[in-house]
Amino acid sequence: MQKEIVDLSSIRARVKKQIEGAVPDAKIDYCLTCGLCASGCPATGIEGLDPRKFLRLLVLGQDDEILKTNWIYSCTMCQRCKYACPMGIDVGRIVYEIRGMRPKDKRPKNLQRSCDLQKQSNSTGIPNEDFVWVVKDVLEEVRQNEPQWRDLKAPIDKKGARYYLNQNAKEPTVEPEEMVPLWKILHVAGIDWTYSSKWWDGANYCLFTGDPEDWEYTVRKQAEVVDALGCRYYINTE
Amino acid sequence: MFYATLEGLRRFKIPHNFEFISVISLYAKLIRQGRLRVDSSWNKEGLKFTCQDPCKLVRQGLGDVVAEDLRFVIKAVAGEENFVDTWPRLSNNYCCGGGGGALQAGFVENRRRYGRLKFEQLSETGADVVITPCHNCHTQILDLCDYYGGKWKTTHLWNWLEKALVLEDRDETGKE
Amino acid sequence: MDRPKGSVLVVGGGISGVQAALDLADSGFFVHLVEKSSAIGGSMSQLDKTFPTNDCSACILSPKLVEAGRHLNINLLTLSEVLDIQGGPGHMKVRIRKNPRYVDTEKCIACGTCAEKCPKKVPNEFDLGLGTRKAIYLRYPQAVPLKYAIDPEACIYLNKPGRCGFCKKVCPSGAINFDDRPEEMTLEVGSVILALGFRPYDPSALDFTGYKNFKNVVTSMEFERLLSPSGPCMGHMERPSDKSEPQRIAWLQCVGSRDINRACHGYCSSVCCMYAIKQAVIAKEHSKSGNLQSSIFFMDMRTHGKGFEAYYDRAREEGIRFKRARVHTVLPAKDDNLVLRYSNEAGELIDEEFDLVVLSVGLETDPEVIRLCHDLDIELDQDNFVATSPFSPVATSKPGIFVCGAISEPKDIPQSVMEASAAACGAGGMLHEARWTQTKKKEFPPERNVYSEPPRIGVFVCSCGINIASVVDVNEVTEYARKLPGVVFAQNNLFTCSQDTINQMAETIKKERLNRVVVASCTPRTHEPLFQETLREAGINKFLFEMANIRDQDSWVHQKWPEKATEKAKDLVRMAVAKVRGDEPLPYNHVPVTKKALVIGAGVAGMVSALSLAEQGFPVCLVERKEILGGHARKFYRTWHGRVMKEYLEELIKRVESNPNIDLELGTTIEDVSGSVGRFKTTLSNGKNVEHGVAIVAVGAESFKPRSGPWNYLYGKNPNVHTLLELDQRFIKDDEGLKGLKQAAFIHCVGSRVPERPYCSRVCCTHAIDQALKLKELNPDMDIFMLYRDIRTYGKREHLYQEAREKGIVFIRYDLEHLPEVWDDDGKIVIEVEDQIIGKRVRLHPELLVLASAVRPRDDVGELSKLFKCAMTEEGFLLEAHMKLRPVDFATDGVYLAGLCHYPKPVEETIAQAQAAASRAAMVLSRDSVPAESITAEVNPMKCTGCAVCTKVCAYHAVVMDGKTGKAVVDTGMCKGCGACVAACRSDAITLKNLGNEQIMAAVEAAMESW
Amino acid sequence: MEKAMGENWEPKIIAFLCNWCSYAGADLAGVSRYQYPPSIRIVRVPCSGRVSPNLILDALRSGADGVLVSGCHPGDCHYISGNLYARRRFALLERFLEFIGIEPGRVNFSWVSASEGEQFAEVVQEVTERVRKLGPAKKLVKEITICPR
Repeated sequence: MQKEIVDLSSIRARVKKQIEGAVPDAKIDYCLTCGLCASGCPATGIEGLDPRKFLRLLVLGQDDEILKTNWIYSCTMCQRCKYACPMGIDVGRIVYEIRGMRPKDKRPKNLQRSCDLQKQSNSTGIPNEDFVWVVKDVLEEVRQNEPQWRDLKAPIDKKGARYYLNQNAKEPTVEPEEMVPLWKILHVAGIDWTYSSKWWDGANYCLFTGDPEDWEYTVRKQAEVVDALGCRYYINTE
Repeated sequence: MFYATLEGLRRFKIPHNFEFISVISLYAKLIRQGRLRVDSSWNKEGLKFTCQDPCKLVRQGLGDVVAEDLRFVIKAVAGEENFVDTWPRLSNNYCCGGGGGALQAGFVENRRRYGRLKFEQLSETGADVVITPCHNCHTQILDLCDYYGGKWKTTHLWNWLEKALVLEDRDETGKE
Repeated sequence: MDRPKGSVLVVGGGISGVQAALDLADSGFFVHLVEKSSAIGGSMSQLDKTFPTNDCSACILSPKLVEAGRHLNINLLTLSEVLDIQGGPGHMKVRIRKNPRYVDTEKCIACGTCAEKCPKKVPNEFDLGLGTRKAIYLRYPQAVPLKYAIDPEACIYLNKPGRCGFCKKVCPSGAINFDDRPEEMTLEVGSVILALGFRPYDPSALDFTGYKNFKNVVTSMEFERLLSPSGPCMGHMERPSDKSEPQRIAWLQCVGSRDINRACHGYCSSVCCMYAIKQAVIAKEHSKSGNLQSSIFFMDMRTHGKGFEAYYDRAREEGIRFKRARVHTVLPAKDDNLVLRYSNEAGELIDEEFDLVVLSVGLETDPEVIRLCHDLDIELDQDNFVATSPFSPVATSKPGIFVCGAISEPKDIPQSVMEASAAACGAGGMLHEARWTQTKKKEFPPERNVYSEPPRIGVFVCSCGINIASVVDVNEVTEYARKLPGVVFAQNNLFTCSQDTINQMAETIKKERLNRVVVASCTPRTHEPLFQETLREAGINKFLFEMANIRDQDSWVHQKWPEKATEKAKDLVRMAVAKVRGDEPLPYNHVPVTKKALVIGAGVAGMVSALSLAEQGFPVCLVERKEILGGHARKFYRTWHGRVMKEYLEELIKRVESNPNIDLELGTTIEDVSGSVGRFKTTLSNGKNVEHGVAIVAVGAESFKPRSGPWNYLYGKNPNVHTLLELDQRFIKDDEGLKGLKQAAFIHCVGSRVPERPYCSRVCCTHAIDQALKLKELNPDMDIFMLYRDIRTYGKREHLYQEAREKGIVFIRYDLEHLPEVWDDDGKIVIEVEDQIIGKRVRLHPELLVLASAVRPRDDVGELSKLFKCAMTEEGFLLEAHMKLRPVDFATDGVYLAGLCHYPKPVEETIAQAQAAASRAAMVLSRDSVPAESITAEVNPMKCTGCAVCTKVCAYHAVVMDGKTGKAVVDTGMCKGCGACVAACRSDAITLKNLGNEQIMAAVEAAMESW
Repeated sequence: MEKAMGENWEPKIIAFLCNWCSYAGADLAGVSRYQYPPSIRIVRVPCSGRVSPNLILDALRSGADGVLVSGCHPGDCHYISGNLYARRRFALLERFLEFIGIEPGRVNFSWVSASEGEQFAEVVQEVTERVRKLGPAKKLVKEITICPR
């Protein structure tokens, strides 16, 4: 059985060079091909690839295959490979760069949509007013039905609160009662906290699409909101 | 995702005046300080708990410290003896397979194949409850449990923390 | 300036420190040997077996330790640390702190009563905490000095005076001294050797290994103790969780080595591949079930030393599994077993269950050593090993301070021992004017002639406190001895070895005119030299002495049968008396030394050896078959450190040519050799005769040229195919043509590790990678491919491998089943090879193909080895006396070897070995005569039939046939007294002095008398 | 027959031990206090290669019920190869002993290293048991004259 022949008359490895340009410490060439990453990666075997093979394709300049494979969406960029890799190679970071190389219209639709929505406010796309309304409505319900929690609070845009709390968009959208336990906990501990009515979503799908400018934009917006409120701490619930 | 903000602030050098913290670290701090008093005596049946270490919070975020905080809180809430740890754990734990946008990306079969390891690892603990401190992990582990036929309940930490809260200083009317 | 001090400080009592101390003390220097723990022996004493010979580590180490412990010119300072060193070469002041032992070493008889009664148990650091010891303890059973010590942290009394103190109450010799205090002292020495070794990497921080979580994950050092007969499970190989015998063991390589991420150790630890194979082999031997399955998970198998590749091959034949894979995380399984999940080269995930996992941990420098080096202003390298240069491999940045062993790079025992001798050469060589100025010499009175006297035997029966007396009725034995024929004196002593008893024994010998002595006490292995010295002091020959071992081999092993033990003690005394009756005074043989060295071969090794000796004032005859000096190194461009060879070589040649002590014989070979150590006579091809006391063989090796056969790869057919040395020539000539190359390829292991040449050539991986980097220097855009089997850039050379990858050089692995195909396409080279990671064949079009071809022994080495009666390996390299502990000596005394004729090696190791050979040679040349064995074989020509069987069994070629008489003759200078010839002689014509058949039978028959 | 000799009968065994390994192993058995029957008398020789068949036969002839020869493990010999000669010689001797009617098990060969104290005690135990089962050596041994001494 004749195997496919890869001609290396000159290694172009454009993708590799592009990554190295963006990430100076990508260390792709450091790979010892020891396979430790592949032994510990849950994505090993998916789409016929694993982190070691993936790096090897980059090194040998198999750019078409690299740009084509959907393995980059099975790799969750979790960095467990990097954690134990003797060379500390960050495959997740490399995958991130390659995700970004894909034209937006060729990316998984929902993933891109989540980020696009995030850029407007939150990943589910519910209007900010709805979020504010849901919080108030749920709080009112608790105060009425559970007498011992009648002074429970869920402040929004409270300037000067010591703690800022984000809210995963999933809860106000589909399971609003899941917000309550945390309110109670913070209440009992006497924490002075607040939500924001803008950029309140704690998740951020722009981390996964591969476009750093989107990611930066969303984080910047969050930071601005927290600083505008003058909070000392930003509590993340994720 | 904890890491999205943590690393975003760092990588893009975004100026800010706040300190970015995890709610898990906050729980642990409040319990240690005595500001939150919890009691595990509610767990008469001896429900067994285990947890997921979210990659974005632990390995990529605050490391073993926050993972140990997570365990500290669960043990305080459910009883020391009712916590069953996983292996691998802490910073070396498996990713659930829902992260990195996998839940949104749509390759469902691949995502579940990825999560098989997580499912087996959690099943082996024999736990009744899996605490998932991240919404991505929560969704993925719910799905894995359902798809592969797991027996546990997948929940956030706050539900149990609320259950274990000691409210003795508060009367029925809510006055302190 | 004053004459330098004639003494040297050696810091560290491991094998390299001990070897350096012995070399120096035997060549005219007084040595202070400082050891931090309570006994010398270092890491080697903790090992079970050693590779590649599977020697028992303790067995081969102990004699050296005992020798160092007893040496008149070695001042052993245990429990001691260096605080500070001031001054420069020749005159150094060393401040030392000696920590309290709380046991008087003069009084301690190592009976162990104290430890038996001590109520405090603590983890035993010698067993890495796997077992326990008491607060008063011996570091290990064969410890030197064999003296107990109190661990002040564990001792109950020292922490709460007034409590406990049992040891003091039970000690039969009153050796316990709770008032012992630390002492500070200042020593004046001429030079210093640091031999502080390494510590095994602690994998606790590598959570994925499971080391902290799973009992059945152990480090390799711990496993060594589990295998050791003196370890916590007495060699039964039990796994920690349930003490059961493991049936499936896995070794994980490179834990804490070749890891710049978590372990921060970018270097290779050099020894782990081999020790893992050794452990796998030995574990199989230990396995009672015989079904042990051993698996080694590795990246590159690094068996780059002499005999290592054959060991690897044999291990595979014996069924050890080698898995080229790495495990991310060790997973738990049922019954405390472990699962390893790994991805094979095809990318398939495989789960396998094991009973025990051994982490092959690397070597690193102890932080305390790092601190000491900082304090002493000694330069360290990026990995915290002591920095050395390839051309002075044992010198530190600080003049007068030398290093040897793993302190400068991870290395195996032979390499450490080699460096120990090299360091001794450096440290002693610079003080050569002061040789014998600070050494002590024992003077004895003239010996009484006892030939004509009837036997007057004295018997001293020892109680050894209660060690013997509590089981054996010593009075009865003494009374019994008194009545034996020839015995005129018998006495019982509480401690025969105590200083006052010794003095009294000498008086008794004189007063009673004793002419034979028997001591019934402990073992002659530790105490015979002491009592023999007493005989000499009393004026009688030391060979008129026997010991009866009534402690170690009687009272201690028959505690339940006191009556039978007493009977046995009587028998043993009777046997000793029967034997001693026949003992005759033997000469203290000496061979006068011709103070000249013959060095054969004037490459780097030969020249360095010759210079090292000549600069110490010894005349040297340096013989070279070619008309020019320099040898192999002339063809060599630069060392892997980037040092250009030519510069060094020219300087070296100049020094050799201008040294008045070196007599150069160029264009000359050796025709004939006769004689033995101290008095060789060699005939050269130019007709000259050289008389010399020692010889160093440094005849080098050759580069394999694959002109035909399976490893040809267009060599000699396409002008762009070179060997490594041929490419070096182009570098030396600054060949401009190299700059324009677009693509180059290297093929590794050309003619090495193949059936016809089954060894690894050790140097080629590093050499090839350095050349690839040189090509990258010339043209950074050049695409370079390395086709390799295992990359063997051991030790610090691993950094070079990493640098090559960093620079984009691509490494593609092949194996013997998938050899690269190379063909000529109209003058252009084409290579096809499978990339096993992506499972596709890749095609290369290099404009330059470099073959990293084997280093092969020279064909004429065989003749030379016969002339010097030296052995060769199967591959044709010269064979040293002992692969582990005598790496530069031949079995023939007074002949040493260095350089490539021993085994392929890089220049820094060649220089170290050459200096080591000079050190060993200086041990002979520095004396007027050398001692020879007294108990030697003797031929009775009347009985000899001339069958020559004796000459064949003698491993030392000490028995030869006399051409004229046709009878066998023994050269007493060469005979070691093993008795192989005596046993082999069919006509009872050879006997061993004082160990003849009659004497042995006298003892045997005496044993039967009362039985 | 075994009963006739009684439980208390102790065989007499001569052990030729090489100085460097087995004798050291016997010492270590003592240091470690491994107990073994007082049935052996040790004769120290430089090397197991020193032990000729004649010495073994002489030992039997002078009344020993058994003989043990013990040397270094293969490869460990202090004198390079003496133990291998001993091993070879012993293999030949075994056949000869069989020929002259001496039971297998009276003459024993073993490797014991300096670190194998427990093994040494075990070897003595085993050899003692083996010889005990064979009973006292018969006068047969004393009758034969072989060697050209």
